Amino acid sequence: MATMNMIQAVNSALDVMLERDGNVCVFGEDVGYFGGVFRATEGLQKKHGTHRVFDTPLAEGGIVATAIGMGINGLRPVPEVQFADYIYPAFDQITNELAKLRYRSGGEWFAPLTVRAPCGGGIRGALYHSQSPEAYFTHTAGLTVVMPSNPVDAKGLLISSIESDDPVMFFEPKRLYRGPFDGDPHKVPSWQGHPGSDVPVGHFRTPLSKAVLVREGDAVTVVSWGTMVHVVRSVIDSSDVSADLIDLRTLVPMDLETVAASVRKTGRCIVVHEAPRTGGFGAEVVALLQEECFWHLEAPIARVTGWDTPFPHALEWDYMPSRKRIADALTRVMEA
Amino acid sequence: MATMNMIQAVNSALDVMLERDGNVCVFGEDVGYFGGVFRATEGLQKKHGTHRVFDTPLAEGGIVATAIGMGINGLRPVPEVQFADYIYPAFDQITNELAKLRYRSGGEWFAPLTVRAPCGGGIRGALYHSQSPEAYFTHTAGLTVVMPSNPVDAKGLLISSIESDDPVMFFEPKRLYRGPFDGDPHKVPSWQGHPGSDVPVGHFRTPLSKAVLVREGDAVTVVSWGTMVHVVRSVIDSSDVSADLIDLRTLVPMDLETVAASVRKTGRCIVVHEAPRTGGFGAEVVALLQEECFWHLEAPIARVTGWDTPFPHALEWDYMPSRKRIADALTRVMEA
Amino acid sequence: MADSKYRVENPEGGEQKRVAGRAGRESASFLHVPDAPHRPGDEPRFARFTQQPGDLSRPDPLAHYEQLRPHATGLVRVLNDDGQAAGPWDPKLSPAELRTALMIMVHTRQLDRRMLTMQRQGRLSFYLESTGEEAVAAGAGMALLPDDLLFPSYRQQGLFLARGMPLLDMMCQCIGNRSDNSKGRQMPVHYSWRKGNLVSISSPVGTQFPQAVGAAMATAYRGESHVVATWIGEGTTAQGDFHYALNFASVYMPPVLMHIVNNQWAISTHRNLSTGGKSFAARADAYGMPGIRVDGNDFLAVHAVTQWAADRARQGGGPTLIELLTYRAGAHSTSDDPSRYRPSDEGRLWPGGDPIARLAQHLVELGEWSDEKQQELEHKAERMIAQTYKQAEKVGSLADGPHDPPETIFDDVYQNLPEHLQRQRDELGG
Amino acid sequence: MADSKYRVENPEGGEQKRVAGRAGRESASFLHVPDAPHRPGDEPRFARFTQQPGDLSRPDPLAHYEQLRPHATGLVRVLNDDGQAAGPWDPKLSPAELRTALMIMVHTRQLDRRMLTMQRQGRLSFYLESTGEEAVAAGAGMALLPDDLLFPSYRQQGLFLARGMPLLDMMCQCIGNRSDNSKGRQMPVHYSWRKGNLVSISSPVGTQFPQAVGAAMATAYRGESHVVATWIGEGTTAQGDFHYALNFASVYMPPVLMHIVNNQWAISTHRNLSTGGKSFAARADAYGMPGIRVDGNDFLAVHAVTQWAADRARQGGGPTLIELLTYRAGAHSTSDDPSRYRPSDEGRLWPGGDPIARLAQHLVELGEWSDEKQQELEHKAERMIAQTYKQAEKVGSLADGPHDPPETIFDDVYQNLPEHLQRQRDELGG
Ligand SMILES: Cc1ncc(C[n+]2csc(CCOP(=O)(O)OP(=O)(O)O)c2C)c(N)n1
Ligand SMILES: Cc1ncc(C[n+]2csc(CCOP(=O)(O)OP(=O)(O)O)c2C)c(N)n1
Ligand SMILES: [Mg+2]
Ligand SMILES: [Mg+2]
Repeated sequence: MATMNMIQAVNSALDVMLERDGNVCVFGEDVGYFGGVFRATEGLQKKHGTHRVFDTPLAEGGIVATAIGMGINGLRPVPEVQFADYIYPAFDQITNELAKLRYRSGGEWFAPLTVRAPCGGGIRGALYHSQSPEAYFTHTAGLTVVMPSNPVDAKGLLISSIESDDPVMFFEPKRLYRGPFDGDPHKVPSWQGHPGSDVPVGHFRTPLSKAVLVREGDAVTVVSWGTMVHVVRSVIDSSDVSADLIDLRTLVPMDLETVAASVRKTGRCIVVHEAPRTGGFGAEVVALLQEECFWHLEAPIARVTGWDTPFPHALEWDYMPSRKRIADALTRVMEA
Repeated sequence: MATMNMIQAVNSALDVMLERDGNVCVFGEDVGYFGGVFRATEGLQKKHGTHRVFDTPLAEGGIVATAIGMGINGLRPVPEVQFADYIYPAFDQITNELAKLRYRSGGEWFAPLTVRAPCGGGIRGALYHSQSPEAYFTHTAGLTVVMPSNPVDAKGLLISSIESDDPVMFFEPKRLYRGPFDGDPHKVPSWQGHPGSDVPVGHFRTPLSKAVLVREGDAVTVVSWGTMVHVVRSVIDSSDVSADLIDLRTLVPMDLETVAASVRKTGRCIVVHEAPRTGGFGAEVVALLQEECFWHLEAPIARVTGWDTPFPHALEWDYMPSRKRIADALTRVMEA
Repeated sequence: MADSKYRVENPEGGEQKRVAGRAGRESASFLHVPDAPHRPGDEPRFARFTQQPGDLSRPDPLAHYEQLRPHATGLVRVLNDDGQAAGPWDPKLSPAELRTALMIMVHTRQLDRRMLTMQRQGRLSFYLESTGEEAVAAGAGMALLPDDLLFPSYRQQGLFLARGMPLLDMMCQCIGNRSDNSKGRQMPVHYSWRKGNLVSISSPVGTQFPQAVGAAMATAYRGESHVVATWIGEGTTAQGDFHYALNFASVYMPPVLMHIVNNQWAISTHRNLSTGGKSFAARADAYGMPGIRVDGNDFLAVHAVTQWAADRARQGGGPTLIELLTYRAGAHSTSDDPSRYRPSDEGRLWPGGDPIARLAQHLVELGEWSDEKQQELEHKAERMIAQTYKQAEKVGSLADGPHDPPETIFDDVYQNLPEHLQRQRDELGG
Repeated sequence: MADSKYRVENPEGGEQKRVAGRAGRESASFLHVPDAPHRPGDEPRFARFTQQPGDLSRPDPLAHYEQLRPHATGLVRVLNDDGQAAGPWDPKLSPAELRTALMIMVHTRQLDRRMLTMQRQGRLSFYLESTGEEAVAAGAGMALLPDDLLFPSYRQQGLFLARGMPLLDMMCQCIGNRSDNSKGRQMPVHYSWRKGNLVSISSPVGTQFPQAVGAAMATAYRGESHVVATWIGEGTTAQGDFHYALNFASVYMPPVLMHIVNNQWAISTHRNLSTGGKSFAARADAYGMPGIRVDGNDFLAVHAVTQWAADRARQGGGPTLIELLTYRAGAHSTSDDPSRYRPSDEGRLWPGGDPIARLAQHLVELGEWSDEKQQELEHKAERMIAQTYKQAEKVGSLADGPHDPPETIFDDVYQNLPEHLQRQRDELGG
């Protein structure tokens, strides 16, 4: 065991897999010599060699396309997209090629990529350094979509993703890299002392498609993922509502059973995510739950999300789901 | 009034707008001299001139990007994407640029594009000539997303879209171009005699963001759009369930009031669309309705959709929502 | 400007017309919109190729790319207008090899013919022929080695024949019946054949180009000796994927052959509207790699250039961009009607002629072939293919099946069936 | 191969090292991964520019693009190493104009300095400087006309100064306070100024390049006389948008100037890793348009080349691709630490020198300037900018505001507030 923040955990997962599997290679913009703008690949080129960990031209479309070709030809590539906001030039290669290759070839060909991308707000990044685009990928059959919320999950899920023969979109909430942001813009929390920062040094797997019950209660179920898990938790901790808090971790294929079981128990549910509301993955969670648990629901399922606007700069804290908005939703749902 | 099929209606809308507004220009792959692979722009280049209606290089990303520039510099471009399945190379320009330009510039700049794209299945087009990608755009704030289901709506909505200063994604269900497909793969229906084929010859507007009640009932509400509107209708007509059938026409911004009013009346609802289920726009409709109409709902809201797989070739009719699947859902929801 | 620019050294012949010629309300605007050299009603005017076999040297495979600048704007030819092989690019193939090539090309054309008929009869949902471009696939298919990994576009069916994919399997793919190795998932001609190192063909154009570069990076990564080859149409060079492929190849210098099949048309869009550039091969130079333009209807020239580029790649010389100058003799596909946008005799007047006739003529010149033998070859092929198609329909037809059972819709989305697809599968069943 | 290739005619100096030099377990693999010429600990070795003013002709603005081939691999210079203007490209500007240019460049640098300090003090969330590249913006900004429509990247703040955007407004944008004309929506330096025909700057790199081509198509469409100009970094030329811009421009030949600011680095990625090509300007030729490489730290050369390309565009000659050879003297942005990936003295040794010092030296040579005047100019600018910043903070600060009220989050998503945003706005309020 070691204490790691989320960047160290990601770095460690990559290091372990580079060590174990000669077909694993890691590349992207500023990923090689420099070690990544968030330092996720620091030291890996020096340790594993320039052909295993390297810099690429500034073209997400080319990065993913060449990664698919490497995957087709036997490698297990782990490309990085520097910010999730910049993944769209690769959207065709991801949606039409990566996600559909196994299907269209009747299983003859596949490309076991893990595409890493830092996502989410809270760093004053405005429209283009703050996006949470997971819903563009959860709607694409063939992709596995993962978003960890702490270091130990980040490492275990990243290793499972790299070892998976299915393509994985691996979103890392950048505001969590160095600490469990709890919704207070003025605090700069550290992972030190947080249970999620105890991370095995070597190889281990955290299963994909398994949600985790972060804290247990009986009055209401809150479903969330990424940065918001910590914000929700801080709200629950400081409220007298007894709530189940579920961190989905893998969005697709989703662990419906765990969530539905909780909602059947509590009869009330709130879904919290950073992405804009309309068509966000929260809508899918709601649609599934109202079908699975209809007869148990005592109140409409509420959504607390980013607004249906681009992500602003100066008003960032009015855009992101705040403690207040989450607390209000708790009250609303409990009173309904 | 004239009798038009959907292609003729689209052609007529473009013709009318080219005539009325010198800033309107129409372009895309095979759109100019040839008149489009679906003939939507037939005759327009000859009539309006080669600089108004022209062919482009084979690059959807370049088509939309240059269209944005034209829009910024005062034109009102109506680019065509040959198949909605091929819109992804333009995804970055649409999502990060077109949708966010007005916002990021504080309202100083905008690009009034209408991006036309034939969508949907039913023509043996398999993975890449059958997709219904509307949900990738309904999740993108700043875009208006339209999908007409008949000739008169196609013309009226296309004119309103071109005249709108907001960017519009205009999806045309290609299986409806030449007739109201009712779910029977062996029939080749014609628009002849269908009320939706009576189309004013000149300029007229059909309002955006207004849903339409296709047929009225009281036992259940079926919400749909595009090709499925006709399939649902044929199911309802041949069943003894009394149903409201609502054609959304504009998905975003959506006409929630009309839909919610109906569901409050019927207490039961089914959403039917061609696109894959997970994260489809149907999930958003369900999420909104269970919040708006929770206390009126007598049964879980059901979704009948394309499967969460790519679109297959040989098994096309097992993929698309069939009359049987819709009829079963009707029974299920009524019995619940 | 574009006009004068276009007229210079242009082996594709024809002249670009000022659009004003056919425009309605042009005058007001200064937006330059090019046009095709010939439209329906026009009489096609192609100049004959000025370049002759022997005009261009055959540099050492490891030559500095700048030595190939003349090859990017010139035209590598081996067969002269009389069907004789000449010049340094003559691959000196044996008569037996030439006859094999001829057979592959004839089989390709006969297969296309048959499948077009079947599509017209409603037995297939769609078809796309490669008529007139058979040498493009046969030349590369024979010059490359079985281990070489190929990323074709949808118009190189000849590669599958050259590698020995059974015609029956190809037909079953087109029908989408039980024996289709891609399980009825894709439209006709979107073949996949892992056994033959042929990667699944995709409809979105150009996506395979940068993928092939990545695959070649994997080859270099493991220090293996095979090369990777890929093909796209000239219209598709407008896609970002084309640029990604060239630029990544320029940085990592992997063993990849990038073929641009310039058949003059992208559906109805003439190459004049696909780019203002004169030569597609000439794009290579600024990326620091050799570009070679070759007579795509000259089997020997295609074979020779492919071999040269493959040698270069195997020896660590990196990528080569190859433009194959040819003409799309048929419709784009069964959904297309070329009479609406080009003169019907444009193909007949194409200076490159017919690749099959040219190779046959060459064999005749060598005293290794005759018109009778040619007719016999064609008839035999026709009969054999008709027979095979009957077998294919016996396995199953598009309309009546048997197809793979409905629940197979959910296979191969993921390696294993996830729970939500299991539930949808039950939903489909019940 | 790549090495030898790289050494040829390379005004950027330095040599590409074989990666093996610094690699861990290279030997097994044949994947070629280039490296930067210098890394921390190395002693930078730049060759001086071999090209001199006068080496390259100044063709007629409507010259056929092929006449510009030498200009794409050469280097247009006007100021020689002693600060004298020479050669056919000398724009022959008046001393007054030169002093204006110097002022714009000094103000740009002082603005950057001030804002960097403010960012370090936590007054700004972010900043991005253009230090060392001031001539790129000032040269084009002065050569173009006020009606010309500009699509900059985030590193041409000088264009906004040249066009007279009030410093106070620029600062308010960086702070994101009430007076920010883009309403606090964007990160610092993402300016928009419709009044000055400056299009809103976007973070996704390269998107503006094909947009500018489309804007120029609109200019031609209406037969107007203004031109359009756009800028991207050399690293961004790897994006598909770069290819779209060049290719659409090659087809429609609209009046557009496409500038590639080659400052050697894309964050930590050296241009050797952005492409294997030697010259970025050389890309133009295969698209059928002129490409010109210019000394980007030579204000006179930048001005002259921009003017030439603008004349060409205005006269119907179509697009020009311009590579500005320069060096990113500072960090990529306040989020970056260049000491991790390049030697700290690489910038000082850059053969292009400092654009401000070079223009000042030229004015001194002309007897129109002195070191005292220069110091006075800089001090005045520094004081004025410090003053202005105080005003800006009076309007509002990032931390304490006042900002636009929260409900303005929902403005400008659409032209009018739709119902669902009205509801979300109420939700935020209550
Ligand atoms: C991304 C994408 N856009 C559009 C299409 C529709 N389409 C199919 S083939 C084709 C023309 C391709 O022309 P070219 O690249 O010259 O190849 P050719 O058909 O001539 O072999 C087009 C536009 C597509 N398949 N993919
Ligand atoms: C599409 C996209 N990918 C990645 C980034 C992150 N990023 C910002 S600037 C930059 C480097 C740009 O380098 P260059 O094009 O040379 O311009 P310069 O910064 O040197 O002016 C990168 C990778 C981005 N902004 N947009
Ligand atoms: Mg073609
Ligand atoms: Mg740069």
